[in-house]
Amino acid sequence: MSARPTAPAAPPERADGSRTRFAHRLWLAREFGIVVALGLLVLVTAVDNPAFLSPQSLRDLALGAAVLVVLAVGQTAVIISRNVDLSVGAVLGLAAFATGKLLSSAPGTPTAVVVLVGTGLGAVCGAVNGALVAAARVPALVITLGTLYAFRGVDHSWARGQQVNASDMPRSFLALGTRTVLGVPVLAVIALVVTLVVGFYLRSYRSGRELYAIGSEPVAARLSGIAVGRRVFTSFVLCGALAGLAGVLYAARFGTVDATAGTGIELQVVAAAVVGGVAIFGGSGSVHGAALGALLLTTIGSSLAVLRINPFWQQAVVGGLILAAIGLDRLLAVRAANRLRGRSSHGA
Amino acid sequence: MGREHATPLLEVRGVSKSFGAVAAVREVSFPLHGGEAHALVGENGAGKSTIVKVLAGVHEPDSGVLLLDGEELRLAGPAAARAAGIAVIYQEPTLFPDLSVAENIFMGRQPSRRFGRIDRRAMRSEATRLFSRLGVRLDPDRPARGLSIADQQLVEIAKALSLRARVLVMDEPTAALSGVEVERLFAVTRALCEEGAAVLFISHRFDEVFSLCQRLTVVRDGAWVSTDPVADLTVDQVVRRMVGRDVSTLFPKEDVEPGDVVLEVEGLTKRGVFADIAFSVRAGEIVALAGLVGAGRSEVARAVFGIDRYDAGVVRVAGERLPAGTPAAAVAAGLALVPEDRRRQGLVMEMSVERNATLTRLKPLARFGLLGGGRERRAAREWTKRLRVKYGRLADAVGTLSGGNQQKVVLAKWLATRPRALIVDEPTRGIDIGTKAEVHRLLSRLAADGVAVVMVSSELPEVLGMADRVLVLHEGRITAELGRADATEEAVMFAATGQRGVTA
Amino acid sequence: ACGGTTRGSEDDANPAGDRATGQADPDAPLAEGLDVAFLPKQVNNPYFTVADGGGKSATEEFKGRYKEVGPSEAGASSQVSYINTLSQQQTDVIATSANDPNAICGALNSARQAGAKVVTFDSDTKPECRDVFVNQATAEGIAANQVELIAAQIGGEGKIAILSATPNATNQNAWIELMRAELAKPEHSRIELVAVAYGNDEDQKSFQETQGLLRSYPDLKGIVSPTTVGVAAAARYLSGSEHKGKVALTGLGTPNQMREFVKDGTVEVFALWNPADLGYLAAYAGAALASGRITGAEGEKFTAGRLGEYTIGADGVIVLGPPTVFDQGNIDQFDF
Amino acid sequence: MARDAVAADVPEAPAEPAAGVLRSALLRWDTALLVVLAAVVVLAGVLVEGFASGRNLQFLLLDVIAIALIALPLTLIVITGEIDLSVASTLGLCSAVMGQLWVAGLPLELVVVLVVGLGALLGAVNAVFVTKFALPSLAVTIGTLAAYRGLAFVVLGDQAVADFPFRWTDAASSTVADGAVPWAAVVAIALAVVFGVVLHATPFGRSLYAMGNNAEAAAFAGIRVARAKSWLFVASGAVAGLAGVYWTLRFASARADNAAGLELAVVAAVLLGGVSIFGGRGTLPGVLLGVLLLGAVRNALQLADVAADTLNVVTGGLLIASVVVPNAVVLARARWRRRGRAA
Ligand SMILES: Nc1ncnc2c1ncn2[C@@H]1O[C@H](COP(=O)(O)OP(=O)(O)OP(=O)(O)O)[C@@H](O)[C@H]1O
Ligand SMILES: Nc1ncnc2c1ncn2[C@@H]1O[C@H](COP(=O)(O)OP(=O)(O)OP(=O)(O)O)[C@@H](O)[C@H]1O
Ligand SMILES: [Mg+2]
Ligand SMILES: [Mg+2]
Repeated sequence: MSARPTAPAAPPERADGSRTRFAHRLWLAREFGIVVALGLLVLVTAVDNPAFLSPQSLRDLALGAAVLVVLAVGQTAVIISRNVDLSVGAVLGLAAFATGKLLSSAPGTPTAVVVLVGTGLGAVCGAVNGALVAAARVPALVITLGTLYAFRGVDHSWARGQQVNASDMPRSFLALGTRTVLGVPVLAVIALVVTLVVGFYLRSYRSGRELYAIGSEPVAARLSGIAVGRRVFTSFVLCGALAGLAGVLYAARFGTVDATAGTGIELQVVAAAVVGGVAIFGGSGSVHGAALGALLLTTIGSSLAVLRINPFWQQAVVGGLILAAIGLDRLLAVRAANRLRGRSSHGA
Repeated sequence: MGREHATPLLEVRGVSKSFGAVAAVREVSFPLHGGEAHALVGENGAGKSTIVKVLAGVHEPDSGVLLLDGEELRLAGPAAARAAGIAVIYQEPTLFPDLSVAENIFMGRQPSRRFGRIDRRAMRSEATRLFSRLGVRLDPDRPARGLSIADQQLVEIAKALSLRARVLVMDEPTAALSGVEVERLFAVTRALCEEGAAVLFISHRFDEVFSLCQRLTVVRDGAWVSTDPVADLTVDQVVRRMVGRDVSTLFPKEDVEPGDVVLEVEGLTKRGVFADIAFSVRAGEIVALAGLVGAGRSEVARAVFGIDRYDAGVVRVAGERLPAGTPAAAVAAGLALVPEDRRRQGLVMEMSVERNATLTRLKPLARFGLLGGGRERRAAREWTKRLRVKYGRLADAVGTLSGGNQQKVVLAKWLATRPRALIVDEPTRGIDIGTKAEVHRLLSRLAADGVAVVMVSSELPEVLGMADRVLVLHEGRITAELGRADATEEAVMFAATGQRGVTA
Repeated sequence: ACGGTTRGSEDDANPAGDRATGQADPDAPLAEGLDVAFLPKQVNNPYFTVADGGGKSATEEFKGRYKEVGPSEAGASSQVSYINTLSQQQTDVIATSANDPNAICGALNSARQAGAKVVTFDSDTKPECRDVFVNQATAEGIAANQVELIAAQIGGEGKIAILSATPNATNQNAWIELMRAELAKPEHSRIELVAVAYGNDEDQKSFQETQGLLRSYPDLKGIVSPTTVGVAAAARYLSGSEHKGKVALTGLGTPNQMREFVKDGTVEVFALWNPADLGYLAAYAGAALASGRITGAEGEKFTAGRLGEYTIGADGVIVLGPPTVFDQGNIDQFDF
Repeated sequence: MARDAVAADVPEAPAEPAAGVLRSALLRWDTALLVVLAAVVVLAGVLVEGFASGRNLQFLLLDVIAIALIALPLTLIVITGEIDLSVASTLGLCSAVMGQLWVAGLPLELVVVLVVGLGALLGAVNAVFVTKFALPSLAVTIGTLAAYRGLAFVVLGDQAVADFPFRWTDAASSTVADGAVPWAAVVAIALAVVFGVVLHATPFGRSLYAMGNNAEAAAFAGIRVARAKSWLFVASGAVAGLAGVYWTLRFASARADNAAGLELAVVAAVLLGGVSIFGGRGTLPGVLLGVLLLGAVRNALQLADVAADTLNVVTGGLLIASVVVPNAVVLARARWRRRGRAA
């Protein structure tokens, strides 16, 4: 090497004002779009009907979103590792029915035990999914589409058309679905805690970051010595456990459970995550976004009911809004990418 | 130095590895001594990367052992290799596109605070420190997506350095780098050696091998040929051992009388990437685009070919204006682009060699709109033969070929279209010396045959040896146009670093 | 009474459809060993589980072989392959509740051509596709009953809303139309029906729709939900909200689901027929058909075990009887 | 030609063993499916009363035609690495519109053409979102899944249109020469041949595999990725519209909720047929076998009075087995080989 021009100097320490950086991040944050959409939706609805902002109404909103939020959080953990769990609805149904059965046969069971049992059952289902996906190394969509049918079938054969009614369950348990803490429904608090804990885990722990790495580039993950199978398995167990928890919450909230609880909710859950900016092919997105997505979807449902949109139009509007949400998210992502390109990678 | 008889830090002893019927590595042995850089050379497909993957714990050897400090070392996986103090830079960068550069470097071993929480600040400053040591300016916070191959390679290097490993294995780390980065890398590597680390270095560039390494092992067809101190060897000797014969001239440039203008680019601009690029290439000419890594050469090539859209400018092939953003139109007009990233852009890894080789010519190969197996296979066999692609069966997935052979498949699939104008982006990246001569001869013959060739290359000798004219890019602008006579290393480098006016 | 849109007067319906063929022999003995199949809208639906249970006990009484088959989701056409299977199996009696009045017609007719007798219950098909229809109550009866119940609770004045099942549930829509007609009568002139919401017979949706109704109409006085899922969901929402006791709720619900809410005062009264009796009657009607006692013609009579004698009305319709009204006083006597 | 100068002195490449191609994994999956299907048919024919009859074959075929139709373009879409979950909703919307147009007094011939056109249009909407805005198709079609179904209700509300002429409704289930094979199945088979030839023997079909494996490399090879995908979505919509016509006539009932939830059954059949959900792998005959296998199993189990729940468990199990078994075989073989070498 004879040509030896002056090497570029080491980069200067970055001295951006932290404020501009914060604003920049905020703009980049994929969650931002959803917050805007949510705000607009609430605003429009409230202008039409101020009662939409009444405490009872807001409580209802929070309550309504709780189950979907818990499911979406679990789903996010799976999706960011480039998998998907379509069986969550069936797991929810199974756990909800198990909860009802347990309480109607042993009404004295403490609520904490019920929660543990439901969550544990979900975790077992998740472990089945995880084991199949991780050990047999097959696409999760196929496996969980299969277990969606299978778990639901098990649920149905167990229930045989029975229904567990509110009167069969102890009041102390049902209170979980209606009680509030400082005006906030307990279910919503649980959903919030789940979101924060899982979000913190995925953001700040090695094993959490490894899920992102796996989803971003599975080959590289293997080469970096990440225990891909074990991590994926764990994410499915987590997703299953949260679906089980969601089943318990479902039972508490609705009081009536039969084998059909949660039928078809899986697409909603995936939609919530996607609307919340979780990349469907893994690697990016956050549980906070997914939780917001779930909140947005349930709010859409509620506001359409409040706005007394022709019921025939409701579903069409929901679909349109999903498209709008992912479109908006895309727009923000492109904007961010352009910014990156403009700055160039060399020298920040 | 009296290391001959000391226990090597790491020793490869009698290692064999085969994939199905292909014996990729057969009974290979060599020592890696602490404080020494050891070169591993061989033709494409000789089994170098396979050895690397054995050292990395990716492949379990079928037979043979690794000895670390004289003790047998069993690697259960990449994590085990890392734990044993072996850091590996793979031939193909394997980054996580969605994660930040810093996180890519530290994945799986991020610095942590109390309760296992990741310490992002420490991670970022550590990354910055590594980059400044390598003399590159990469923002540790940006995602890895969109990094050029060179930048990706630099991140890989930073990752390996950050491990502070006792054994550093580098599989063609310099293939995508230009002189400046290479020098930086070597400086860092020498410093590591001084600290007692052992380095295994793979490259097809002999100047690098000879400037960095103290010892050299040659492999051929998966078998060990020789291990000697570099001081006892000459390039010709090494090449002969590698190839088993003498290699004709590396740059067999034929002089051709240029014909009509075939490819014409005017005022091509893409905001933030390149601006006001103008050049024209005549039939029979080879025009090189030179520049430092990240100068925007590949971006220009992509825009010309229609992969990327541009903000302003015109591209003409044989006088016809090409619509922007449609590679299909470019192909129809007789333009071909051999991209720089063969894994992502050049090949469909899961598809067979045959399917890849014919992918650009599906329409011409069809009869009455239908494809029949025979014609495709014949076409594929013809072109893979011409380029000496080494493969087992045409039906094998192209991903199982060695890097150099993959590159040849990319070339084959484009040459088969018989283009009027050919853009090659780093055409010999990762190609062994024998084949390189082959590719150069090929490019030269193509030009002689009336094809207009644009060659993007980071390898200065290649640029100087092959080009009729050299265009030098600096930060997205053409800073110099040098005729064959004026194109010297100094002149190109000065223009590439933006130091105009300094006499070459 | 089905919500079909028709094109002009042109009606070239399936010519294979025919009812009441042959001659009835009222004295023929009830055949033993009949294959009786119950095909509900959806298996695992608690309502149909109870109804089919009634059919099962009836079948046991006349020593037939009972079975229940059906789809796991209530799609309009999902019953067709089950009907085909049953006709392939030479079933004697098919008792079904139709998800769609038209979609299963062709399959039912080919089953009848293969020798099966078809009884519909709960939800009818087009009359020409079955032999008899066992109606839980006349639509007029239900509509009048529901309006009466809600009018009494809101003191004959104020805004009310209806929470229905799916937007295209045949009987729901028939009842809603008749309730509108009922409300149009002068004695109900001060009651205003402000909205019809659809809970799709899903718990969660019904729950949300109830919330929505109360948000949109803060001065709502009452909700009528003539569907078991809907009324239970609405009751649950009311019982946990500030509207409990202020907004009246009635509808069609099962005592087991509603017991809780009647006891805690959310709901005063509601109504329902006994679904087990419905299935029981359907099974007996099927047996009578298969034994040749009846053909489905108007005016024929048959005895349905413990329920006593029934007469076939116009269009082959058999009416179970008036709905039972449940309240605090009598609810504990029922278990279904 | 100067190009002939290139490496003319290379030794002959080894001849391609023809058996090697035959041994490819794809073909093996198709054969395995065929074997399993034959086994199911034989077993059911022997064990299940009523299975082996012409009438039952007719019922079976009638039941799978809609799934088979929709599966054809979906196979191509999944091979390119995309997915279309809106197919069943497209079918529903087309059915609803068909009802309205018929009520409005249009001749049925015209209605059918319009409805298929509408399906194509709905597919084009998906195509725009997926290719122009570069959104993930899974997300887009979950959106249009809801939107189209909603529009179906907007169009037809809670009504059902049922008075289609008997001639037409009868044609939907009438059979060739009064045998067991419905005319509709003949149409489906003809379409399957078209799609099969396009996928397996044309440059277009070949390029689908390339873009499914690596869209970027396909684009670099001059393949019009976006355009190809767009056409596939349009085809998917059109065929879903055609399936809507079939569905409406077969059940003599145009309803907004027709075929709700059918998308999962179609996806299940496509995956069972050996198409990789990640794209780039799969064959059309495999998918047809998958459709038939699912249909035959369900039909046989129904005839054997197996409950719907168990049926779902079996469907799910089949789906899981379809991906786990081949992989397990490969893994087991690798382990066996390793052990053999160690010994
Ligand atoms: N995973 C695999 N499956 C099958 N064959 C493989 C696989 N990996 C490598 N090979 C074969 O092993 C041989 C050695 O390949 P390897 O990648 O080690 O070559 P190399 O020396 O690194 O070549 P290059 O200089 O081109 O990078 C080649 O013939 C290649 O086709
Ligand atoms: N998709 C992208 N997003 C953001 N930045 C990009 C993207 N693609 C390229 N860049 C950046 O644009 C600059 C120009 O890259 P380009 O690949 O054209 O350089 P080059 O001159 O060809 O060098 P080399 O190929 O040797 O890396 C680089 O800094 C690269 O990191
Ligand atoms: Mg290599
Ligand atoms: Mg480049």
